[in-house]
Amino acid sequence: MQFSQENSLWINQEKISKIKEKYPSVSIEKYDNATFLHIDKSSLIDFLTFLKENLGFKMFIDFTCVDYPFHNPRFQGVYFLYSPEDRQRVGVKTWATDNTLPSITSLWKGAKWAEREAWDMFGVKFEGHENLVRMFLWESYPYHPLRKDFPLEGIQDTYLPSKNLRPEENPAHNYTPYHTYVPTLEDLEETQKARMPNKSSQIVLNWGPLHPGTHGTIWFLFDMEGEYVKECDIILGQLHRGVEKIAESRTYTQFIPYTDRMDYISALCSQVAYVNAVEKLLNVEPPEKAKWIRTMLCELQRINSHLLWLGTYALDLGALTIFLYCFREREKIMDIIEGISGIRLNSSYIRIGGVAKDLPEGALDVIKHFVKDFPKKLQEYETILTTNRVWLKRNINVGTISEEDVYQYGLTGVVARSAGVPYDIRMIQPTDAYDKVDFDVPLGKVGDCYDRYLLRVEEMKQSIKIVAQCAEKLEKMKEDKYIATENPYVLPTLDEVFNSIEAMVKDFNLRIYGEQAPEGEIYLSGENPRGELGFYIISKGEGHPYRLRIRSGAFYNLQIFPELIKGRTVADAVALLGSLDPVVGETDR
Amino acid sequence: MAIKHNSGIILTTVEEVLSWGRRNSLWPASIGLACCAIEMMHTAASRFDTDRLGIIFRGSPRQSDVLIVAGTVVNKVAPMLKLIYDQMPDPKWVISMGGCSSVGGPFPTYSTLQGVDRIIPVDVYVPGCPPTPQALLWGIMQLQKKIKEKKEGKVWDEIPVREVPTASQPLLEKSPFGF
Amino acid sequence: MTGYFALVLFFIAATIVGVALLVINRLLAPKIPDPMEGYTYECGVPLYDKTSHISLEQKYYLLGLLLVLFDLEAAFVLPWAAIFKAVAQISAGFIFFEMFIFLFILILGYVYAWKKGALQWQ
Amino acid sequence: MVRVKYVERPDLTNTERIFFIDFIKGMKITIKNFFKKTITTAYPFEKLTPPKRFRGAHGHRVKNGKEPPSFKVLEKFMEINEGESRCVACYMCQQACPVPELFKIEAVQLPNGKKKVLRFDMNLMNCMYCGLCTEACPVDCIIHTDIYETATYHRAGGVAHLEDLSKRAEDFDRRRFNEPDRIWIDDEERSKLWGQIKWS
Amino acid sequence: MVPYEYYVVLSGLLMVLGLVGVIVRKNIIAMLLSTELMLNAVNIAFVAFDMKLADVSGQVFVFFILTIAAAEAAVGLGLIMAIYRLRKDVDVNTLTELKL
Amino acid sequence: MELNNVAFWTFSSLAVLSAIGVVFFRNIIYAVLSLISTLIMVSGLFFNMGAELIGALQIIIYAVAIVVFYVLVISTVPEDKGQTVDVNYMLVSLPVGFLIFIELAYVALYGAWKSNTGMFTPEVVKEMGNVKAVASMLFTKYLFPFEVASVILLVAMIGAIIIGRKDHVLDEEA
Amino acid sequence: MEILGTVIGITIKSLIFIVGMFLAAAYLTLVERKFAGHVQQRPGPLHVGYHGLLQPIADALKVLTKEDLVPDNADKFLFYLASLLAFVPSIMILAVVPFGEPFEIFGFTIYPYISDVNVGLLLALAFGSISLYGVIFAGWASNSKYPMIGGLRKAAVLIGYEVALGFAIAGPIMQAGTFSLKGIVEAQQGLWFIIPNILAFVVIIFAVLAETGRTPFDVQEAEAELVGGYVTEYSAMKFGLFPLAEWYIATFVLSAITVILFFGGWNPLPLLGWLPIPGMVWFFLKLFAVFMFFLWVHWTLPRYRVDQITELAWKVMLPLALANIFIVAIWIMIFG
Repeated sequence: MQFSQENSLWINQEKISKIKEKYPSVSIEKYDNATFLHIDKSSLIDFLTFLKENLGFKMFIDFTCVDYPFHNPRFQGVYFLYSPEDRQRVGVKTWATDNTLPSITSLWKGAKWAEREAWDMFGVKFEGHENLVRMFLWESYPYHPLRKDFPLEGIQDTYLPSKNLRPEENPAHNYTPYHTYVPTLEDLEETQKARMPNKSSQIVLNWGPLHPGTHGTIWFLFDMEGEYVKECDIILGQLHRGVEKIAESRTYTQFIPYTDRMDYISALCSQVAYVNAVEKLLNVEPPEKAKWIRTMLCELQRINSHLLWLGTYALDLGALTIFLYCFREREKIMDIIEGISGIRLNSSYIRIGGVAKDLPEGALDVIKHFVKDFPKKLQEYETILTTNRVWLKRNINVGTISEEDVYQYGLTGVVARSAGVPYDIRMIQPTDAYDKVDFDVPLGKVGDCYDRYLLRVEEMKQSIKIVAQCAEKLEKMKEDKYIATENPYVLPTLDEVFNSIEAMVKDFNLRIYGEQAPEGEIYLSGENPRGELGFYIISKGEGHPYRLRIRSGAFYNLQIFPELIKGRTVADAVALLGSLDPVVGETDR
Repeated sequence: MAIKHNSGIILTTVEEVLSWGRRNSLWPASIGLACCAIEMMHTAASRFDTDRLGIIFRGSPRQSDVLIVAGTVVNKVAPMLKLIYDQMPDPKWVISMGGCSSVGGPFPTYSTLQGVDRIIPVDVYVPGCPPTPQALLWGIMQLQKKIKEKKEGKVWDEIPVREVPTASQPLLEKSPFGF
Repeated sequence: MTGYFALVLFFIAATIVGVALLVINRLLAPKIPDPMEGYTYECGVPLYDKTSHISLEQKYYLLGLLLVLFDLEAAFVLPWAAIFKAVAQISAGFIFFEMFIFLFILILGYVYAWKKGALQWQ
Repeated sequence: MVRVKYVERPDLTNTERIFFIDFIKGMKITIKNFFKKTITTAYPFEKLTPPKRFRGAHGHRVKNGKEPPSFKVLEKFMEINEGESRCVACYMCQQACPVPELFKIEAVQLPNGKKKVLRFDMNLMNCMYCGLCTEACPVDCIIHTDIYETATYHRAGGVAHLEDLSKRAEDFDRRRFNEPDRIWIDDEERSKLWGQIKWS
Repeated sequence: MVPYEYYVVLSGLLMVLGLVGVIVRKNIIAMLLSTELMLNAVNIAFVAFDMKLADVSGQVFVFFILTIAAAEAAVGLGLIMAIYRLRKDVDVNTLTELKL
Repeated sequence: MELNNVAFWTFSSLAVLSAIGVVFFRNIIYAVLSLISTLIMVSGLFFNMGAELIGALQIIIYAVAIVVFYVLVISTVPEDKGQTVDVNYMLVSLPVGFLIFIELAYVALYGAWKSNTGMFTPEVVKEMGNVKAVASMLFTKYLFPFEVASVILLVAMIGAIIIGRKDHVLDEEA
Repeated sequence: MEILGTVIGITIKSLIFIVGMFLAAAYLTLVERKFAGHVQQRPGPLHVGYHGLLQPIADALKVLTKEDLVPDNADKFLFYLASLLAFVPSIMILAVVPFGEPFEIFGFTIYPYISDVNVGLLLALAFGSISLYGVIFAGWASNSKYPMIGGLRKAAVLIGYEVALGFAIAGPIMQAGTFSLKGIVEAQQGLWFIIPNILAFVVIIFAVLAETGRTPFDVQEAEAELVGGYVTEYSAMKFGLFPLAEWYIATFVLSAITVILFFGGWNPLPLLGWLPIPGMVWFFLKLFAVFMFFLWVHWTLPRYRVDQITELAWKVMLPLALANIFIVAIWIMIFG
């Protein structure tokens, strides 16, 4: 099975004509890597139902808004849908008249959080939403930060000087004692009460955000009866750093380090997904060697990420030693990544048009050593865990996800595959060298935590296979170019700058004005360890994106958590959360 | 905690012994916020092993001595962090790990706290994004040094500011009673 | 009797040591008040319920009940066990079947509890 | 070639269940590791040397005769003595930086028409260590050194000034300029974790 | 040796305290607690008489009293749980329906 | 022996004090705590009287199993909001209690026991051990009550389970 | 006067035992940390003193001089009482555990135990279960949700294993015919009791793990679920007493009881009786081996969910313990 044709992933002409027949008012907007249908707000629900039921677009991918301050109505809603049978995506755009849109939670439950986010960020209201509260910020926060008229650094109106400040000390050169509004505990209490207006059971337990078991800073509200969770809601935003807002004021290259810090466990995968999207937008073709390096590093990073998952998951379920064994292997991968890119964690190594530096001496030797060594270690972990009766008891039939859930919530990555849905971006839309390597996409049959555990372990095995193939291939292309500097959008390497005036001028231009991408829109995703990481970029021909929407896999995967935990214990919550494997940097962005 | 609470005059030797105990048994609250938390976990893991220095991570702030603020502190977390800091028993210290928590780092945005020292007093800043485990360990050692200096009754100003660090050389000898 | 007397003394000594540790701690420790230091810890967020002394229905009170009953059985079995060897040399069958009947009746109850699902965490 | 495959779900056999084979197997592995050598780097006494590419605290290369050709071109406009920072105040690093606030660069026009850099402060606490500034520098001036022990007691301690930067880079170049671009150089220390690696 | 009468008086005291508890407490659980006191008083009396009479039958009876106490606690508290679940209250004064 | 006296007075006074606590503590948890204390003191008294087996079992069964059960139920049922002690009943109970105490004392001291002394003189008990003495008595002379006890336990178990299960069903219906 | 002498003698001995146990427990923390470290290929405490030998002392000093916080909502009296309630019963078990036979040194007869009472085993069981109140009241007094749930979980776990433990110790008692721990050891001069009592041994291993809260059963302070479990609100020495009591003292004394019940106490290993090693050394060697076994389990296995633990206790361990009684009864009837 190969699906390498570029545009085959977007809705085809046949379906468009079907739509045209039924809805003549629909207008089509076509780009190389995205196709949008414009529809009126009044017939939106009807139209989406038609797409879902008649045309097979039953999987919800993403929803977001875009702010056009000089247009009336001001906000545009963009829906992304996917048809699993035909492997097609479609985007639907609609204008939010009177700043309201109809809620589509009746069609896709997965839209609940996305709509909350749109309310939070843009102030667009949704009619029919069950509890439209702030997603990331707190209830009494007066602004909607992703609007174009809101400044990136916020409104600094609170006097909040440093506690360490002494008269004789100058704290740092860009220090101001004024700060944006920091909530008080009362504000948080209000947020909490808004999420769960009335408790139905005995006690409401706050689980997280600063809790060792919540994998970051997710704030859970468990309405519990004894140990059993009857109702649950999740408050996100404890790591909301405004990455999407930052993207609007940074050039395409400058944004690369920020993609690291979104999903900090799989930094390289995020970079590759982002850079691929930008390259498609700018029409840059990276050299072959860069593609192979990217694939190899991506897979190493995937192993790295899954190892962290395995370690913390085992730690959550009490197997303390596995945690440290996994970290031992992670250290090796960190060593490799540090040696190649220079930083252990947030490597910012991928560049538009290639990679930042060539592979150093000895890198392939080390990687080969790792490839040889790692399966043995993995086998050890499997011996301790896979058939351990405690492990089986804790995992089997916990948090079972059905195929319908996958489509309803837009689950991706391992979570979707555990339910038997073969949704893997590496397979349906291969980028880089994924169409040239040989690997299996493991699928689960039941969809419980145990399946997800097995799947991740199997994925590690497949990844190590890919790494081996890449290393072998890269061995043969030692002398090749690693970045396509001949392209006008690609920054020249240092050597070129030192030696030629043209390169220096190009460097100056690109640094100062940014890569001035042609006007257009693109939605491109990559297979992150945590699911589909999609980048929806709107370019208005400037050096920075007009709007950059990040479709985060973990965000949507986490959304099913309240549904699955109902009627289960807190102990299961740990297992379930671990197996969904969210990373807060990505969910909150 | 900056050196503003000098808890009276006790016998110097006693104070010295207590200070030795405190600096050799720093239990951090395991509160990870973002990327730095991963490196913090790596510091605790086998390769760098904070347990060597008597550092074990505790889940509850009630039992911890040092708060390692690892990661971006956004405005929403700030009151929580303040609460956790208050809930820790004295004597307590704060290490601000990484640029984000020290000064806001690369996120000068509407939602990020521009430096955790606006909420709680910070003892040691560890720059880096994220700092490597070795950098964090160095930070912890700086804190140990500070506790030692404090025992000697030195006020904060007198604690020497380090020279510009250049080469990092391994220490040659181990002191038998910890450092 | 002195054996138990020693136990009591040991108990007193242990208590004194325990209390002494707590007192020493109170004497040695610094006492620096912080504004929210007594706030109940719940991952650093405001409490939803201000107190947890409210009805918390843990569903294993039925198990607590079985504990009472089975512990009592154990209380009967233990003295039996203590004389078993001595009596077994005289009349093995008698003492064996005595307990056999006793346990059998209770195993009936155990099976009943199992069947009714009382052994499960409901 | 991409294929789809379903994973096997292994289960415990009854023998394993009765004789606790699963526990015993696991415990065998832990005890095996108990007798293995530790992989720990006893940090203040032993240190891992970061690879040459490591992106630590910044440094400013000084004018020492090893400048690239582009510096020769730009040098004409600058007043730079031997042993001073190569910075030509082109502001490229600040332009390239995603967090431009962290730079504070001031240069003045001297009476002789040449420029001199008076101030080059970097607040390294704001820095992401992404390496974009070093890639933007046209004169091979600003670099990343291998210094990571930068913890301070002050917020202001994170700010590196021109002299600090030069000092660091000088020291770094003295130690590691001629080193090959290898993945790491302290094979001995790393072999604790890695074991013996066959280098090609 | 302590005269057995002392033990009997102690037993009586505990018995009376238990009785007072049953009368005055309004919380059913507290009433059951007081019942336990009364049972203990009986135990003490049994063992005290044993001591006097140089017999161990009394101690055997303590076994049976333990049995009864356990059964009482089991069923009594089971009933309390049942009542509580139905009425969300365990104050005797409000449970008047039981009187018919 | 002097020790016995000291032990008796200590244990008994503590037992009575804690018993008063059981009756009058407003907070039910403190009442339970006092009950535990009473039970342990009573167990001490048992040891003082030489009834070792009963003393140990008193702790295991009474002070642990039964009281833990109470604690579990208490944590399920919320704290009592109303007044703990009814003053009117209090006035009634004190004379009644006093009368009953007098009666008990009278009966106990002057006539309730006229039975024969048993065979287990302190010497015999010392020789074979309290445990074996009690056990042999239990498993020979009191064999039938022993087996009946098992039936009582069975009935209690079944009854409690039925009550427990039934209200569970009711709960679901509600 | 004679009594006063005895009192002083016993008190001094008790204090020696308690302080010794304290030091032992402190150093057992080091043993555990070293063991855990090496299992995970790291050295454990290394720099504080020679190979971390001063680490427990540093920890103790630190814990002893931390601020003593009591949450506003907490029930202050119970809050302090709970830590004592956890600690005192745990260490009380030590009083009934004999560590060897009396031996003579410089003309004094030294009894390496506080008291050898007729119902020693029952008392050990009783003290072991009373320490449960420490946990429950800690949970209740904190008036916080994590400790509350943790305390109730611990109660549930102990409820299950209490019964199994009660039935399991019946086997060795049947063979020895006494509750006295010393008597049980003396009855094992020949064959150790592990032989017919293998099922009881399995049950007791599980029960000890449950009672001391080690990994397959450490639900009450599962860090990922309940932060610190019932100790979440405890700080300073009040906190220090809990792990000391539960993890170290209780594990230590329960290991001792396991050794006494199944491995012949201070009797030498079979076939090694000729070695000139005193009984106490044998005892401590076995004790240490059992203790290390518990650590080993702790650092390997994942943890059960609390309902699975109770189910395991009631549905597997209880039948096993009952079966053990029958097996031992038949064994005795056949072999005498």
